[in-house]
Formats: sequence, structure tokens, C-alpha cells
Amino acid sequence: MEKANKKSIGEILVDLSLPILLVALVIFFSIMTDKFFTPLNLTNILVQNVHVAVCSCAVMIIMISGGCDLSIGYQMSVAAVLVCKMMTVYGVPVPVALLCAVVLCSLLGTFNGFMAQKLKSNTMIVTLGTMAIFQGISYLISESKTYHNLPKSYMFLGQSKVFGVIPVNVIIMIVIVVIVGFVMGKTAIGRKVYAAGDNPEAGRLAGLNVAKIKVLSFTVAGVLVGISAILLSARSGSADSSTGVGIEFTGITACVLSGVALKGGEGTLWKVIVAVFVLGILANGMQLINLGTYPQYIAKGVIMLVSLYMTNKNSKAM
Amino acid sequence: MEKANKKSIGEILVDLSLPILLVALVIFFSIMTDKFFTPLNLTNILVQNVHVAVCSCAVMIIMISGGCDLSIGYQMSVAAVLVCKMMTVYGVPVPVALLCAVVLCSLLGTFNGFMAQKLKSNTMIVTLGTMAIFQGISYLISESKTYHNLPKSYMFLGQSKVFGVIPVNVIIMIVIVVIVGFVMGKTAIGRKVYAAGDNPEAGRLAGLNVAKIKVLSFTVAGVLVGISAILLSARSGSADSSTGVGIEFTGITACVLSGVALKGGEGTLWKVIVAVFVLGILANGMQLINLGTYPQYIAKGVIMLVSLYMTNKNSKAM
Amino acid sequence: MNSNRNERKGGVLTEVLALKNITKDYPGVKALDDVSISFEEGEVHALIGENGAGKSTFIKTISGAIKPTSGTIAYEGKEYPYLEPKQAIDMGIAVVYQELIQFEAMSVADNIFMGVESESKGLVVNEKERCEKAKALLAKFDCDVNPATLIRELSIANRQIIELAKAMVRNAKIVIMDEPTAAITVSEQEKLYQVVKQLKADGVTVIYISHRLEELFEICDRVSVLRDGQYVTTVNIEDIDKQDMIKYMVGRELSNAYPPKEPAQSEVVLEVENLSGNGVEGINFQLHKGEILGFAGLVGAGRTELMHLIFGNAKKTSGIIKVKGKEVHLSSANDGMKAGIGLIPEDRKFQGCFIDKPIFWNISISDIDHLTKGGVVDQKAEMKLAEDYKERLKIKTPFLKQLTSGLSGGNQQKVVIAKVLASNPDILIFDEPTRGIDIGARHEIYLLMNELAESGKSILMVSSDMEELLGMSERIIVLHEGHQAGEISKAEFSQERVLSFASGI
Amino acid sequence: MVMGCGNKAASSSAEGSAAGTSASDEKKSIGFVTFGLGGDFFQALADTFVSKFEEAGWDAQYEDGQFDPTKQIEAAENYIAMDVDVLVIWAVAPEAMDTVVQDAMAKGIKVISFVAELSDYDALMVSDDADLADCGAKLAAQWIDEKFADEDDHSVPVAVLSCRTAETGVVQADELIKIEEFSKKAKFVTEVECADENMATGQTAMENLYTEHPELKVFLSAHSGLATGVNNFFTSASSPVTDFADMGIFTVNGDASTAEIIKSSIDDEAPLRGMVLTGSVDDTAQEMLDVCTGVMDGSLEKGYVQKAGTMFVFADTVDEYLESGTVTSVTAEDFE
Ligand SMILES: Nc1ncnc2c1ncn2[C@@H]1O[C@H](COP(=O)(O)OP(=O)(O)OP(=O)(O)O)[C@@H](O)[C@H]1O
Ligand SMILES: Nc1ncnc2c1ncn2[C@@H]1O[C@H](COP(=O)(O)OP(=O)(O)OP(=O)(O)O)[C@@H](O)[C@H]1O
Ligand SMILES: [Mg+2]
Ligand SMILES: [Mg+2]
Repeated sequence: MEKANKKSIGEILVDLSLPILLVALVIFFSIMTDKFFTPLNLTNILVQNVHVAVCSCAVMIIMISGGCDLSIGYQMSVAAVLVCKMMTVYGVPVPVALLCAVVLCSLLGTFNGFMAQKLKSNTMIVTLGTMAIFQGISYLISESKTYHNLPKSYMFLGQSKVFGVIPVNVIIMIVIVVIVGFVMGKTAIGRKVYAAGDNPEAGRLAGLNVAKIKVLSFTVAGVLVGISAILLSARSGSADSSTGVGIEFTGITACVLSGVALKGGEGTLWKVIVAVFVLGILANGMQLINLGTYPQYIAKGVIMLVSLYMTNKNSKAM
Repeated sequence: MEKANKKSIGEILVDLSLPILLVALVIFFSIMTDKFFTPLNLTNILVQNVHVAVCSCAVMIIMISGGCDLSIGYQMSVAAVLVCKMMTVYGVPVPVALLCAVVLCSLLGTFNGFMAQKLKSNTMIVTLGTMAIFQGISYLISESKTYHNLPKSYMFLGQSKVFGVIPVNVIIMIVIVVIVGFVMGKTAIGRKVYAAGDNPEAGRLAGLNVAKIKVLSFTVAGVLVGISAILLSARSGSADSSTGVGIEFTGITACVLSGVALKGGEGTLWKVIVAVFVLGILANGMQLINLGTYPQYIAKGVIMLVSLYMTNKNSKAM
Repeated sequence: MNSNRNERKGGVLTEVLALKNITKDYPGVKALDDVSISFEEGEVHALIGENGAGKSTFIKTISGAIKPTSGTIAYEGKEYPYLEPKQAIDMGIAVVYQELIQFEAMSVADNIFMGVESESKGLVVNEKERCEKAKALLAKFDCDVNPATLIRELSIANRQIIELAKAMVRNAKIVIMDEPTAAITVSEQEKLYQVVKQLKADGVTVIYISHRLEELFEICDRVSVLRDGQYVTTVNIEDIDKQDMIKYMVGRELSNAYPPKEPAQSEVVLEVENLSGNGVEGINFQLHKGEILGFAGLVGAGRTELMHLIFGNAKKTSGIIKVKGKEVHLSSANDGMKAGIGLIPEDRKFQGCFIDKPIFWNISISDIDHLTKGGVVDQKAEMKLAEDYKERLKIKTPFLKQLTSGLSGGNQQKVVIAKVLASNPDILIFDEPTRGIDIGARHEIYLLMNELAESGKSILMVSSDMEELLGMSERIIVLHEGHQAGEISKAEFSQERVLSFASGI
Repeated sequence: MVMGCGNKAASSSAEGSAAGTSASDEKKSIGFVTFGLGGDFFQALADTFVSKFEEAGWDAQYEDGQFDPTKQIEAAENYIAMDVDVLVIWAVAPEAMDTVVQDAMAKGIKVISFVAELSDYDALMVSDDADLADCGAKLAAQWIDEKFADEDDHSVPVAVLSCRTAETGVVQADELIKIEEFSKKAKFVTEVECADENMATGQTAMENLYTEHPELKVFLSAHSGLATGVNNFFTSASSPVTDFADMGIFTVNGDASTAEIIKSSIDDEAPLRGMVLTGSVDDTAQEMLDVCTGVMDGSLEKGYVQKAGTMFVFADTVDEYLESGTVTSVTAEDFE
């Protein structure tokens, strides 16, 4: 029976379908334009997707716990405008502001998780409701204004490079990804999140506090969303109510492409991150080869379908 | 024994929670402004939600069959711009154009369903891909132009009134809702759609051609989306690539508020339609009482949560 | 109520658990009606009763899966109105549920150790140590499943064993098993008995629910009987025989367990030649009109796979299937139905029924096309059909609009059978047809099978219940690791012969 | 009107005018269907509109058009149901509003067409999309030709960041890419099509653009979000460029925070150097009030056209703009 432990070549290929797709895209774009495979552009791709990657970690945790959060984009928006307003208008010190962003988002996340439990409802529809609420709050805070002139030390997080080569935000991303990967993959609490998402009833009967685990997943995801809001606004050196909006879609897309199950209980972080960069490289490469906006949409859709095809080649029909 | 057949008062209240919410909103807005409960405004509310209601029928069918279609908005967009371009630029006769819209959308729908089966993937993520494709196609067709000066007979569908009182499009909507309600509720094929969504595996073993049923659900939904595109463009007398975009969210919201299960196999049409009008009345009433834009977002979110609370009061925690 | 007797007997020194006056109401049903039973330390206490008698409800009350409407639970002297699952676990109560409630997408090891405190103390999960522990546990049942395998890749039998291992891991003081032997074969059953005896020797109380009355004599000390949600009696196993048990359960005596049947006709309805695919290879047999053909094999022998292959629900790689002399090419279950084959799947929850739909809905769905007038479902005809099967199969339910999920396990199985019968196939495949069905209803199903066979239908029956297989079949084909190991005719029937083929000797 | 609803139209128009006369003694009411909100300019205009009209004794309110023609139609219909006296529409897709405008007029409601020209109106306050982009291009051209006076003709590389998902964006982008027609020195290099108008999108697009065309000096956009994104790219700590003396970014429709950046560009702290706007928020709202009053008391004929001025905000005028919210010292004529 040990054979079951070893994977067949087919399964390995399916497992590696996303990296293969990534490499294929890199090769394709490198052939199409010599501007693609340059240190500068590769750094660009990294930097452009830092906040997406961090956000996708949040999306993944929530999805594994059996939920789905559509309000993440507006959580980011609320955090970004609030923090930038605090710093520029009220002169709040940077560390306090950072803390505020993270705490605020973790509260918003907890609110989502808590409401879903209280309302005994699907998280997707609950967060569709809270999304509208957060959207209103974000505009009420920002009054449709853009906040510029953020403190240097704040922008440092999003713009500076260590040794002049490695961007700080990329390092932050790597640290976060490693921590999240470790917690979800190796620790008991990570395992419980998978269990709560896989079969809540079984979890309950095994003595897990499923409700608590689910709410906690939202809380932790909120922390990541807060960090993501900081990274994004620090990179652009400004924030308005559109900051981060729609990012949950990119996150969900990356998660599902990488095989995170919509019904919960399944998902692997490294694949999610690879999927984020597949999408990122695609967007970057298409601009570099100067594809028009309209064909870009089509190309993106096709690539998504291709990737689904590769990932699911060996699986059973649903 | 039969007593258990009767529903308890609690259950009836839960069943009626949406109509109760609807009546509550009507009363509230009628008190707040005397402009609300006028024949003109009530007609407005009806007319403004005709295309949403038809679309929600499509969303419901797909959700009952166990799927979820995020590309509906762009299907509408493609159909609307194509048809309006055909009529205005190439002078195609109206009946032909109408047929084209319906056939086109049913093809796009079928494509979605077929891809989901072929790719053995979740329909939500497949349609996230096809959405991007349709978006690209729509812009390629329209080149971001607005088509107007549509033929009179076309606009008749969206703008004229029978006996000067009852809008034609409202009649069309009622006919469609009745037909869809009948097919889903009373016929064998409707029953099979529920079965395919509820438990595809058991359905297959019971001899149902589940794959065919699922694809067919998308096809039929496509027909409804096509009609919806016609109704919307006929009402506004114009079409551009933004026509219909985002409507799937309203549709999904209405469906889920009314208790259509995201996992498939459950849903009642009349409740979906009531939910559509709850959302519609809310949007209309908030403008009439001159609520600011941002508080409107918040109010909408809160009402959604309230409605979830009412619907799920007696159900088990998830 | 005769709860005094319990207390007098068990209360002497070592009563560990007592349920007092437990009542549980569901809409339309009283699943438990003022039931009091007490359990002693180190005893194996059987709980028997017909399908729907309330056994599972009773043990779910103990484990905290549900809250009783009224009554109390006394554990080690303290009384509780209800328990939370976590609380029950902490008290040392471990449960093997009748329905397999498992983490489908997680590994065997994760399933076994989930929620076990000692395992989650450290921050990091020690995968290797876990796997070894899991292996050791599974070895007790002679099960060599790799602990890293995902649950959803296992057969029902193996999943059942995983549940047993899960109950062992916590070193519980009370182990409850709800029909643990329903889905496993003789050899695993033996292992299970040994495990139960070991537990007993360790002073663990075992609450054991089973419809296989014979096995109770082997392992149990006392038997409590429930009927229609009410407590009937508790007796020492020495003081009772099988007939009495049935009488307590059903309220009347049952005649011969395996009713006689007319022999099959000579006409061949199904011919399988050299069939391979879906994990089985080189299968050859003929099925005659009016015959009940049994299939035996150990867990994982591929019986279910073969049945799905014949039904068209899996792809064959080579070989020929002939129905009534004509070769058929089946590429889907739909084709199978069209060719006149019907399948009652072994996994009722995922494959058998639409659990969230009403009973009548389930029964009519496979024949829905014939229940229509011009495409519109004829609700009268539909209800009549459902009513017929409710009567015929004695489905115990207050009303046919009840959701299937609210039925007891055995009654759900009956709904699945009714669903397939409703489509009126000529060849019926019964895969573990009596899994979880009580002895009375089992008898009804046997009668039904005979009646079907005598009316000209033919039956393929897969069962892990050796006695049933020997009692019902006219011939038995034995599979071993996907191959046809042998065929046994009625005259040569014996348990030993089947087992020797099945284990490949 | 063409799509009139038979006798119903006549009767309701009678109702409408009756209501109109009776209302004239009381407060007059006005509804404004905005282009969209989100963005300081749109929001400020909507707010100022309400306060100006309320000061003048009107009942005024606005509704978010959400950049969506369908939403705009619904908002207009609701205003008709509310029996407003005047309806102001800033249409996303003017043609889409045909029917509802006819409806409103049939009911005796005055319709003011704002910025985008409706097919029918009582008064039009116009500022042509193409014109505005034209002015933007001219502002940029002037700067280029001054700054690079010594360079060869058509040697200064210029890029355009566009968002072609709405008609306005298409029209304005088409105008901006004609920069070589306005400037002797400018050389149009490339257009980058962005999927939306957000800052983050502009920054990302610029990062990618820079790897390909590090030589670019001037950037034009019809969307202040994109332009700000480009500016953010250059002013960020990791920017490859630190000296902005010979760089310029020009945009259409910015707001006060854009002006702040423009102010800092005087000392070459930022490359975002100029923007063009349709009049100041305050002036525009005042003009609206004047036009509406005129339309109501009949002093303005049906079909009156009010040309909106264009404001040029750049080094010379940014202080004026920041102080007064308007720019009068420089007008379109200065750029002829
Ligand atoms: N969730 C539920 N909702 C409604 N009724 C229920 C529910 N669960 C159980 N019942 C009813 O309670 C009664 C007892 O069911 P239970 O599952 O305890 O029977 P059982 O003795 O375990 O039967 P079996 O041998 O078939 O497993 C049955 O009549 C059943 O229909
Ligand atoms: N979903 C699955 N994925 C992978 N392997 C499977 C799956 N289902 C069954 N198998 C494997 O196929 C083989 C035969 O299956 P199965 O155990 O169902 O046969 P069986 O003879 O019907 O036994 P039983 O019915 O007693 O479980 C086993 O080795 C089993 O592990
Ligand atoms: Mg049971
Ligand atoms: Mg089997």
C-alpha cells in the first residue's frame, strides 16, 4: 500500500501545472520582448504583486476555513484612507498609524466572521452586505479626497530597497508568506482551520470550537488585509477610497486557480502565491508587448481557462 | 400525522420574511415622503427592475443546478452592443436582431456550462475566466461607443405601455416569471435541475444525464439573459459596453437573500422576485428620501444583514 | 418504565453513566420517549431496536451531538441537562457514528488525531510520529492503509475502520459504536471483537449498537432494547436468545430468516465476458432470469467497482456486456438505466439519496419522466407511488414530505431502494442492500428480493454479510483483488469456501 | 415627442405643469444626476451644487450616477416621480438618456444638459470632452516647447495613459495622442491602455512602461487618477529618476490634492505640472444656479447654450487656484 504515498507522474504534472504555466509565460514574454526578462522588470513584477500576495494569503485562510470574503477590498480601502488621513491631517505618528490599520482590519474581519456565525448565513452573502457598509464608511472617512504627502518613514515600507537591490516590501511579503505557510501547514491550529472548513459537523463532534476557529480565521485574515493596505498605500505614497477595491477578486481567482476548494478545507499556500504571480506576469507582460486593453481581457480569460484545464486534467468530473 | 405537514407559525414567518421586509420598506418610505406611494413612482420601481428580475430568474436556474455564473453581466453587454450595432450600423431588421440577442446569449451560456464540464471545474471560476473574455469581446464590438437611435419597434419593448398604463416590459417580465416558475416548480425537467444541483452523484446513479442538465441550465439561463439584455437596451434606447455589467451581483444577492442555496438544489422563484423588489424599492426609496450616497451604501448593507437575519432565524447554524 | 431494575443491578458499585428520562422530540416524531438506561464500568452493553427505534438518537445524546428535549445525563455522579461534544470528549466518551462524519479532504492521520489534546499541545504537528501511531492503531484492525491517504480516496469499509481507530486513540472511558460492523467483512469483524474484548478488559465501558444479533452473543454482557423511542427492557445476555431479542424489538415473532425462493429460469439476461476496467479484470459470468447472484470478497476486492462497471457508471477497458443476448455499450449510468439495469449504491449519503429533499421526491426522481402529464409532474401519481413504496418497504415516517435527512439510517436505506425500484429495471444490483437495516426490515427486503426475482427480475447482490449472502444467493462469485477467484454453486455453499477464495488461497 | 405614450403623455404633462405652477409660489426643486462620485472634484461639485441652490431657496439634491447609464436613467426617472422642477444631467452616455429626457420634458420639467450634450435640453452647459483634452494637450505643448526650446523638432518623447472603457476616455485619449500637432518638439511614443482610472493602476502601468521606455519625458492622461499614479511612481523612494526638472505630467480633471502636487512641481519636487478643468466648482455651481433661474423665469430661451470656461492650473496659476478655487488670469485664448 506504500504505493499510494508516491505520486504518479500525471499527478506530479498536475501539481506542477501552475509553475509550468508560469515558466511558459516567462519564456513567451521573454521571446516577445527583450524588455521583459530584465532585473528591473522582474523587480517590478515582484513589487507590483506584494500586496496582492499578502491579500491572497488572507483570502486563502478564509477559504480554507470554509468562508469567502468579498469585503476585503473595501476593508483595505477603509484602512488605507483612515490611516493616511490620520497621518496627514491629524499628524498621528507612523507606528501608531500602522497599528491602527492592522487592528482596524482585524476588527472588520472579526465583524464579518461574527456576523456570519450570528446570522447563520453563508459568509459570501454576509460579506456582500458588509462590503456595502465598509464602502460607505470608506467614503465617509475620505470625503472622496486623496491623501498625499505621507511621512517618509511610512513610504519607506513600500518604496525603499535593502542594499539598494531588494525591495523592503518584497521582504515583508516573503516573511508573511513563510509565516502563513508554516502556520497553515505545520501547526495544530492550521490543521484545525482545515478541519473546520472541511466538515464543520465532524469538527464539532471532534470537540473543536468550530465557530471560534471560523471567526478567528477572519480575524487573522483581517490582520493580513491591514498589512496589505499599508503596503499598497506606502508604495503609491497616497490613498483614496479606491485603494485596494477589487483585490478580493484577484485573490479569489489566484486561490481557485491554485486549487483552493470553494467549499473549504483544501488549499496550498505556495500554489496560491505562484498563481498570484502567474496573473501578475500576465498583466505585466501584456502591457510590455503592448496588447490593447480589449485583447488583454480576452487573453486573461483564456489563460485562466487553460490553467484550469491543466490543474484539473486528471480529476473527476464534478 | 398530517399535523406535521402544516408549518409552524415560526416557519411561516421565516417563509414570509421577505414579503414582510418589503411591506415594511414600503410603509417606511411612504411615511418618509409622499412622493413614494404614487402610481408614477410605483411604475418606476417596476420598470426599473424588469431586467433585474428576468436576470435573476437566470441566476436562480443556474444556482439551483449547482452552478454560479459571474459572466452574466458581460453576456448582456455583448448581446446589447452587438444587437444595437447590428440595427443601427448595419440596419438589420428588428426581429432578426432580437433573435440574434437571444441565440447569442444562449450560446454564450452554453459555452460556460460546457467549459465547466470539460474543465471539470467549479462554474464560478470558469465564468470568472469567460467573464474576462466576454468583456474583451464586448469592447471589441463596441469600441467603447454608445449605440443609440434604435428602431422605434425595438424601443417599444422597453418603453411603451398597454392601455397607457401597464408597461409592456412589465408584462413581458410577468410572463417570463410565470413560465420559469412553472417549469422549475411543476415539470419533470425542473425537478431534474433541482436533483442535479442537490446531489450530482446521486443524480447520475439515478440515471439522470447530469452533465446535460447542467449545461442545459446554462443554455436556458442564457436565453433569459438575452431577453434581459433586450429589455434593458430597449428601455434606455441605447447600449454600450457597460450595459448590464454587474447585474449578476444583484441577481446573486437577490437569490441568496431569498434562500437559494449556493451549493445548489434549493430555491423558490417567487421569493427571488420579492428579493429583487426589496433591493429595488430600497434603491428607489433612498433616493426619494434624499439619503446621501455613502449612507445609502451603509443602509443597503444593513438591510441585507437584517434580511439574512430574518430568513435564517430558525435555521441551524452552519 | 422499569428503570429501577437497572439501578438495582448496576448501581451496586460501578455505574459510570446513566441517562434518566431522556425525551427527544423532532417535528412530528418522538425519537426518544422517557428513556432511562444506565451503564456499568467495564461492561459491553448492546443497544438494539428496529430502524428508527431511537438508538442513534440515544447515543448522540450521550456524545453531545444533540440536546435532549428533557431528561438528564448522570456521569460519575454529576448530573447534566445536556452535554457539549467537547465536554463529552473531555469526560472520556468516544463515539463511532453510524453515518461517517469525516474530514473528506484530509488525511487518515488528521482524521484520527483531530481534536486530540495531547496531539495539539505542541505548536508544530509531528507528522512522522502521528503516522506511526496511526499505523499502529490501524494494525489492530489489520488495515494497511497509508495514514497519509486522503479519506475521500478510501472505500466505505476502510473509512469505517478509520472511525474505529479514531475512537481508540483517545483512551476513552466509554466507547460508543453505532453499527460498526455494518460495512465491514468477516475478517475485520473478528478484529473488532478482539478490540472490544481488550477494551473491556481494560475497564472501558462499550456501548454497542448492531443489527447483527448473532455477534452480540459473542461480545456483549447486557442488552437494552428500544422500540418506537421507548425503553423496553435490559437483560443479561445469558438470559436471552435471538428469538426473544426479536420479540422485544419487533413486538412479535419472525419466521425463517431467509425465505425460500423459486429457482431461477434458464434464460440468460446478462452476460459478462472477460470484462476489465475500473480496477477489475477478466470477469466472466452469466445471470439468469429470476436469479439472485451473490458477490463475495474482502474489503477492497473490487465488488463495488465491478457493479459500477456493469451499470455503465465507469469505463470498461475491454470485454463484452450483453443484456438479453444483445451487446450493450454503456458509457453512463443513464445508459445503464436505459438498458434496464438499476443500481442501489453502497454509499447512501453521497450516492444513494438526495438527503435534503423530501422522501416522496427521492422515490419519484428516477422515474420522474413517467410520472408526468405532458411534461408536468402529476403530483397525485407521484404521491401514490411514494405511498406504495412506503407501505411495501415499511418506511417509518410520519409523512412523505419529511426530509430524508430526518429519517433513521435504516429508513434512509429503504428510501434508496424504493428510488431504484420505482424505475422498474429488469436487472437489479444491490450493493450492500441491508447495510444498517434492522432484522425485521431485513426480512422484508429479503422477501422483496425473492418476489422481484420470482416476478422475472434478476438480481446481483454484493454483501459483506456472509450469512445473508449464503442465505439469499443461488450462486456466489468471489472476487479477490479485482480478479474473479471462483464461483460457488448453492450445493457447495460454505463460509470456509467463500473465505478461501476471497483471501486468494 | 416621438416616443410619447399617447394620451397619457398629454395628461401627465398637464399634471406636471399644474404642479409646476403651484410649486412656483413655494420652493422650487431641482435634482442633479451626477456623472459619478468618488474623486474630490465630482464630490465637491455635487456638494457645492446643493449648498448654492439651498442658499437661493431651492430644494436641491443629487444622486450618484455611478458612471453607469442605467443607474443614471433610474435616478432621472426617480426625480421625475418626485416632480422636481428642474433636472440637471451630466450624462455618461448622453444618447442613453434620450427617452427619459423626453419623458421629463413631456411632464413640464426643465432639463439642463451639463457637460455632455443631450439630444434635447432647455439649456446646455457645455464643455466639450474633446475640447478639454485639447486644452490639456495645449498646456502640455506650451511647457514642452518652452522647456525644450533648444532640442530638435519632435524629439521630446511623450506617452499617453488612457482608459478606453468609456466613451469619454476614448474621445479624450484620441485627442491627447495628437500631441505632435500641438507641439513642435513633442514626439508621441506610445499609448498605454489601462483597465481603470485608479492611482494604483497608473503606478503599475508606469512601472512597466519605464522598463520599456526610460527615455520618456512627458506623460499625458485624461484621468487624474492615472496621472497621480505616474507621479507617485516618480516621486517614490525607489524611483529611478530623482531629477524632475525636465519631466512633465499633465492631466485633465484633477482636484485640490492634484493642485498641491502641481504646486510642489514648481521646485521640481514632482513631475505633475499641470491640469485643465471645466471651471471652478464654485463658479460652475453659480453658473448652474443662474441658468436654472433663467430657465425657470423664462429669461433664457429653450436651447440656450452656456459655454463653460476651462481652467488651466499650472505653475503660474496654481496659487490662485488653491486660494480662490478658480483661475481667471489665464484662459483658453492664451493658448490659441
Ligand atoms: N434530524 C432529525 N429530524 C427529524 N427526525 C429525526 C431526526 N433524526 C432522527 N429522527 C427521527 O428519530 C427517530 C429515531 O431515529 P434514530 O436515528 O435514532 O433511529 P435508529 O434506532 O438509530 O435507527 P437505525 O437502526 O435505522 O439507525 C426516527 O423516527 C427518525 O425519523
Ligand atoms: N474513490 C476512490 N479513490 C481511490 N481508490 C478507491 C476509491 N474507491 C475505492 N478505491 C479503491 O478501490 C479498491 C476497491 O474498492 P472497494 O473497497 O469499494 O471494493 P469492494 O469490494 O466493493 O469493497 P467494499 O464494498 O467492501 O468496500 C480498494 O483498493 C479501494 O481502496
Ligand atoms: Mg441509527
Ligand atoms: Mg463495496
